[in-house]
Amino acid sequence: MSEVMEALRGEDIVKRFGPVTALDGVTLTLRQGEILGILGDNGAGKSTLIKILTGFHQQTSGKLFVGGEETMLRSVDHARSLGIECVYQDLALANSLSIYHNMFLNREIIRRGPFRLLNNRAMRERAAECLEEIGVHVPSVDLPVEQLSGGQRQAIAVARAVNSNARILLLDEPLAAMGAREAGLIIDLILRLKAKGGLSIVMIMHNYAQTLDIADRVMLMQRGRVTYQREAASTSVEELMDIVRREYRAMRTSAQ
Amino acid sequence: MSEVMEALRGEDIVKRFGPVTALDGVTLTLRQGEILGILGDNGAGKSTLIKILTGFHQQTSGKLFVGGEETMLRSVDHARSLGIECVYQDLALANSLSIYHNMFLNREIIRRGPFRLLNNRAMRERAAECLEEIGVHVPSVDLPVEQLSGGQRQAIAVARAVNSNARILLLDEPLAAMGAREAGLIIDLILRLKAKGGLSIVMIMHNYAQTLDIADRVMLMQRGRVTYQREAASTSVEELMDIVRREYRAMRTSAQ
Amino acid sequence: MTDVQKAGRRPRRWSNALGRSSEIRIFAVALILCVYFETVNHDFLLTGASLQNLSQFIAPVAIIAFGEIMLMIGGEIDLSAGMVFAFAPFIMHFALEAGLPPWLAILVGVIAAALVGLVNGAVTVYLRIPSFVTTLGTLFFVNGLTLTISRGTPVSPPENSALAPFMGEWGYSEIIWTLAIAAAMHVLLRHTRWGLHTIASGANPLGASEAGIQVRRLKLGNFILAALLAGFTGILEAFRITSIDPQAGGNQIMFLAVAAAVIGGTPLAGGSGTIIGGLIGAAVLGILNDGFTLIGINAFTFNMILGAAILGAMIFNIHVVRLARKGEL
Amino acid sequence: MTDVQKAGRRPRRWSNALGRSSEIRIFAVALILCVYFETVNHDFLLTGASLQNLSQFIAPVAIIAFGEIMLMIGGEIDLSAGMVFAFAPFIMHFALEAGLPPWLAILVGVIAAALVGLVNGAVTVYLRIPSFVTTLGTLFFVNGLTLTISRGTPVSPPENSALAPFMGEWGYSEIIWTLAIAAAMHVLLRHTRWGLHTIASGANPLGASEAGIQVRRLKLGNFILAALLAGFTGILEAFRITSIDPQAGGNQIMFLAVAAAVIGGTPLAGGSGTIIGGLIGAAVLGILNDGFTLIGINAFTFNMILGAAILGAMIFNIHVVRLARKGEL
Amino acid sequence: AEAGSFPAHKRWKIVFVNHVTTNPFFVPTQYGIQDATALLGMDYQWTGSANADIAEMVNAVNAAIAAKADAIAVPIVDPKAFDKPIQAALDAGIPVFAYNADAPSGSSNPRLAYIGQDLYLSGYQMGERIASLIDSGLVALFIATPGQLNIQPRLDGAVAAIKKSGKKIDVQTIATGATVNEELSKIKSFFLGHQDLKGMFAVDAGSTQGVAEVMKESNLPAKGVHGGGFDLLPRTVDLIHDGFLDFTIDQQPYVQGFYTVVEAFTFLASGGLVGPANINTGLKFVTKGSVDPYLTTSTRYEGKSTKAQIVPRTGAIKG
Ligand SMILES: Nc1ncnc2c1ncn2[C@@H]1O[C@H](COP(=O)(O)OP(=O)(O)OP(=O)(O)O)[C@@H](O)[C@H]1O
Ligand SMILES: Nc1ncnc2c1ncn2[C@@H]1O[C@H](COP(=O)(O)OP(=O)(O)OP(=O)(O)O)[C@@H](O)[C@H]1O
Ligand SMILES: O[C@@H]1[C@H](O)[C@H](O)CO[C@H]1O
Ligand SMILES: [Mg+2]
Ligand SMILES: [Mg+2]
Repeated sequence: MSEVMEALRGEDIVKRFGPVTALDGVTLTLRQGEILGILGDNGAGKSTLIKILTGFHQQTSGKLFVGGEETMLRSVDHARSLGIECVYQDLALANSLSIYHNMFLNREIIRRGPFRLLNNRAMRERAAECLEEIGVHVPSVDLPVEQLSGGQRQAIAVARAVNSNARILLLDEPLAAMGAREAGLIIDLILRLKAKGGLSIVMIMHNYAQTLDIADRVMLMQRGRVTYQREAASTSVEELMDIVRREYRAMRTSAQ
Repeated sequence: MSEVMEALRGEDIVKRFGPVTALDGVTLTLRQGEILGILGDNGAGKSTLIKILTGFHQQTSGKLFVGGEETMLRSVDHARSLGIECVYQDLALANSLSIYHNMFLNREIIRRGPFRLLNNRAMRERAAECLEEIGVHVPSVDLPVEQLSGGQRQAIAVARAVNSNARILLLDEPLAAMGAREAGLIIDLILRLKAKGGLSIVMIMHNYAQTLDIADRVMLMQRGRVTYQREAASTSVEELMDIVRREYRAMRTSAQ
Repeated sequence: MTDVQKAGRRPRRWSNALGRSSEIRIFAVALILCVYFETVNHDFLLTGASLQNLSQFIAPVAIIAFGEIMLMIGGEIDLSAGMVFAFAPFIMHFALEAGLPPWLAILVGVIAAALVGLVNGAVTVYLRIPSFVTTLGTLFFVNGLTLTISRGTPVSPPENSALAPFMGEWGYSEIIWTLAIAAAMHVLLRHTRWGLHTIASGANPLGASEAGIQVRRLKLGNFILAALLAGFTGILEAFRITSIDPQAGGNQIMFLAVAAAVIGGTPLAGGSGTIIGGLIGAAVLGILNDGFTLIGINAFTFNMILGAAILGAMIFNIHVVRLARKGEL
Repeated sequence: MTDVQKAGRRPRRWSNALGRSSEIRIFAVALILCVYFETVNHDFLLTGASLQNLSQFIAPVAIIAFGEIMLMIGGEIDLSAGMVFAFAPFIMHFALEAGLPPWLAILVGVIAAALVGLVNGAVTVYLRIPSFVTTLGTLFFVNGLTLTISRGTPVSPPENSALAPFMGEWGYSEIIWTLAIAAAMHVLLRHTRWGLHTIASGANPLGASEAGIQVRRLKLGNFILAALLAGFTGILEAFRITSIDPQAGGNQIMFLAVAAAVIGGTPLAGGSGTIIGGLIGAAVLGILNDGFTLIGINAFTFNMILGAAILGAMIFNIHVVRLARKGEL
Repeated sequence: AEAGSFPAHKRWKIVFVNHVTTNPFFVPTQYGIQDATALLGMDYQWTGSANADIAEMVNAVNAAIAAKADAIAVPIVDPKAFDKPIQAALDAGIPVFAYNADAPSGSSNPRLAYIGQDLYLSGYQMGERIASLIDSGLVALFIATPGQLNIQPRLDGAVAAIKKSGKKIDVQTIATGATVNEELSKIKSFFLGHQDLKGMFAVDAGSTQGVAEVMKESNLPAKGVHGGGFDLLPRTVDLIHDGFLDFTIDQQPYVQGFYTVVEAFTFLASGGLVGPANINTGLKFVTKGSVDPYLTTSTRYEGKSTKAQIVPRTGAIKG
């Protein structure tokens, strides 16, 4: 066993949707206990990558390793059984259900007894606490999520994942719709969770400065490929911006 | 006529959804030719305010003035006839329709002739040009928007509004899902449009630094009220952050 | 009280009432209809025989509606329910003829129905045929099968069986079954993971599967449940009318069941639904049908009046009752 | 070539083919069915009488399907179509009796149908009753109205009218109407703002109204269109079978029309749809019905075989044809 | 027909188009067709509409013409709609017979012959019977689906006869629905709302069974209420035997099939010289007195058994 164990590794992952190649050979490693920030252009394949790591999509080719073992993630349930949780960019909320039901979706609290009935009271209370912790105010946790604002909805999705005891957390633009104050509170929460140990995190972000603050390592994706990887400490917003522009110009000229 | 004309003004606007008070007396002015940045907590009522200004919701009470005249905005069409265009936070895209049809939704290009048939070719070409301008790459403008990434979708919605010859542009978190490079290009585009004159813009944003860069004036909303307004030049990210935290603490203590 | 506790508890009651409001509204409509018919004809409710007969209008439609509701929440539908309704009692009949004891024969009939549901579900879910088409296919298939095995002729259910009174022969047995099944299904829908996940996968199929919910397994189960309930209803009705008829049920009853579900507040498009609403929806249809027949509306004008009453009741439901409630607040 | 031009033009062809692929697939199914029936019975296609008869199986279902498709795209449905089908020719009949010339009487019949559509639309859209319930109400109402005004007895359409051959009496006139209406509706759906906005409001009703599309006006229009087409079909069929029957059409034809739409690729849930697909869907149902009748299947087993064939054809449609196409690529 | 003295001939195919293909009433008709075609070396097809949809029936006739059937039989349940397709069949050299329902008298319908009972007349006779049983008061006439052409004429006939009788009978017509379950409940509803009624009669099989069932449940014969209807569903026959229903009308569905095949055969065998002759298949009022044979036997001739059989009979033959 090497000193720094790997939580997740992908080798040369390709994903095609019909004629569209979303991932064109991506190799990445998520080390045990680190926060890996993924940055990149729109449509670069970041969400597609995350959906493969969480078992929602299956790669067209390439290998996946979870905790060092080669694994074919068959389904979201399968990935979850291996301790992988995800916040999807589209949030995966059921509009007509209440906030607290959404927060515990597919991880409901069950009452004792033979009928395995839902413990709505417990879920309701835990949901309220949890939103309090990340500083998001909602009129009532009984409201259907369709009545919430964009940021409130995102908070529900993030709270769901963050409270799941996962060992690997995949967050796809978790702060995109968050107010500055709420984003700060969530970042604090994530850092606290990380500090407890045992948790490895992939975060897709668009805010370079925020990413460099929170991530241990950053990775840049463009057009289905990883174009840059570096320890967060040894790079800067300017350097990242430069690379993006350079790569983009290179692509454009080669295409013409 | 005063020297700086007002494009839009709201006086003491209240909006209730059943028992929820989303806007609790908001007064604001958008001056002719300026960019007004709105910042604030999640659930503060920013999107609700925008939806009232664009005629989608009607205020429970309060007055609206467009170009100085008191107006009750009856519908989105009504507002649009007064030159008001909007990018909604939920983007308002029709998933099964192609990119180019979405980009021209309800503002389609029509062929000459008695049957008023759609000019798909023209829309296709203009759509491709337009996405090129904001540096967003899509495999084909014929793709249904459901196959797009989050940022690509947002680009479609923004491109739609920006190309509409509106006199008043309302943008609800237009950059939330945008990559850093694409966000930069869109900001450039908006500044170019503004420079041409005649355009007034409201932008809801969560990124304080970005907002102070682009906006002429900023406004802070919390719990359905405007808690702060200032010229962008005379405030700073730190000051804004301070106010948010202070107001929030005040609210919390008074609630207990 | 802190903010947390407030969000966690305070609005619980009104919010629940709001969630249930569609059921309350349609219940008010049912009540008003009862009052109307009782005024016009005093035999409508207050004699045992009338009440019993009314209950028999409601029961079969309601039970089938419960199954359809579970499917409709997920955006699916079972068009074959009416044919399965006719099919199951024949299977029971043949099981009896083969010498099985009545209780086992009933079970065999219900299982046969469930098998149709399994086919509906498997074809829809695994072969990705829209359920409207799948169950249109099984609708025709099961209808043909029933006609073929019955040779088109009705037969009698077991007579003098000790089970018969429980199974529909006794006037109130069917409505008791209906209420019991309604209670069980309500709990299933509102208080178990199965129900919650059914709603979630109807509201956002992609999101539900992103959350790891096994949407396909749920749907399969709900198809089986719907067919099973339809078959069971067919058996109950066979005992009640003391005849097993190859023409029983049919598209008519399926149609009424779906209508009861929609009237009760379950949208065809899925994403939400209510069992209690479906029960009351079936009651509204039953009251209208029974009531107008009881007061003796002529054959030709009957449907005209029924149609107008359905429209009127629903407009009342959505507008007048809501306005009245607003005034109360 | 620059990137812009590429995105703007290059993938146009394959992407269109992909968009149309559901139509192409179901067309392949229709072709294969034709080949099968032609092999089993050489009279299936290649005699004039057969072709004419087949066309008459297809035409009425198809025309009604076109209207339902427009509604279904927006997540609505018109259950009353089959009753309007029976209603319109009676109004035409009474208009004739009142002394109007045939062409005007036909117009009056179609307008009466459109009025039912107006009611369907207005109640659904402005009173916010689910269309399933609204049109269930008008279904019963119009049925009762037809029975009442007709006294339950069939009457004859105008005989020896110069218009009759154009209006269904001549064997191919109905299918020619069908093709003409299909073409017009296809253009309406795919090449006008009306069609585009109908799709947009089905795919995302909230988004469409945020974009300023007048969702309610569109729906109202589509309800009128659907009823108008149903009434017109009823008139065509009355001329064809030279009888105006109060029980004509009914739920059966509405059901088949919706099925044709779904088989052709328009989901019940809305958001997308295709007129050409609906036409081919009606053709598949017509071919199966006509073909099995022609090769002499008896009524009892007919439905069994029809049901199995529907399932088989759709599974073939979705899986085999797709796999074959993949192989080609 | 090998057994007879006919030279070898083609296995002629006769297509029976029907208006209610799956109705139990026509099960014995199909047995009659089976037996006759087997006897005569022919084939048959049973097709049409399940719910009296005229367009569907016309399509089925046209399909039979296209498939080059040798003979066609169709109940003419619509006064005009079958004129053209039948003419087309005749033009194509295919003989067409009407069975079970015929074109109205004076019609120009070119069918060769009719085998069956006049629907309007059968209703009329029921009406006369009702007028003979009841002097005044409320009489309910139940119909499954008003306007449906195989039953509506009966209702019209019954109403006409009752009116003609001049008695002070108040007739109400009630729709009961397409399935037996519904029919029973609806009849019960009407009765519960009108417990002073004097008679309940039905013009279709399912409603007749429903009437019998309600008569039994509330023991109405004891209160002087009369009931009756059409057809011989097993439950109907049972309850006539138990005295709860005054009568039901038997139209002999078996022979409606059998004779039609025979007429087609003789027509085809004789090159069109022999055959077309109207056959009145009769109208038998089955009452408590005459119901026994229906009960004690379970035969193919009444559709209750598939077994081929010869039913022995004894004693004098009564009307
Ligand atoms: N249609 C509605 N029905 C009920 N409540 C609503 C509705 N729309 C908004 N609200 C409530 O109004 C409040 C304000 O919502 P709004 O969407 O305006 O917030 P916002 O400032 O845009 O927040 P965010 O930054 O998260 O987008 C929220 O508490 C929300 O729950
Ligand atoms: N289901 C799908 N079918 C077809 N194409 C798809 C599908 N999902 C993604 N794509 C395509 O794959 C590419 C990558 O999409 P993805 O969502 O992974 O991008 P992303 O990097 O997450 O972008 P963003 O920052 O905008 O969220 C895009 O061009 C998109 O159009
Ligand atoms: O004569 C028959 C029967 O009596 C039965 O009710 C069905 O169809 C009719 O035509
Ligand atoms: Mg993404
Ligand atoms: Mg917002």
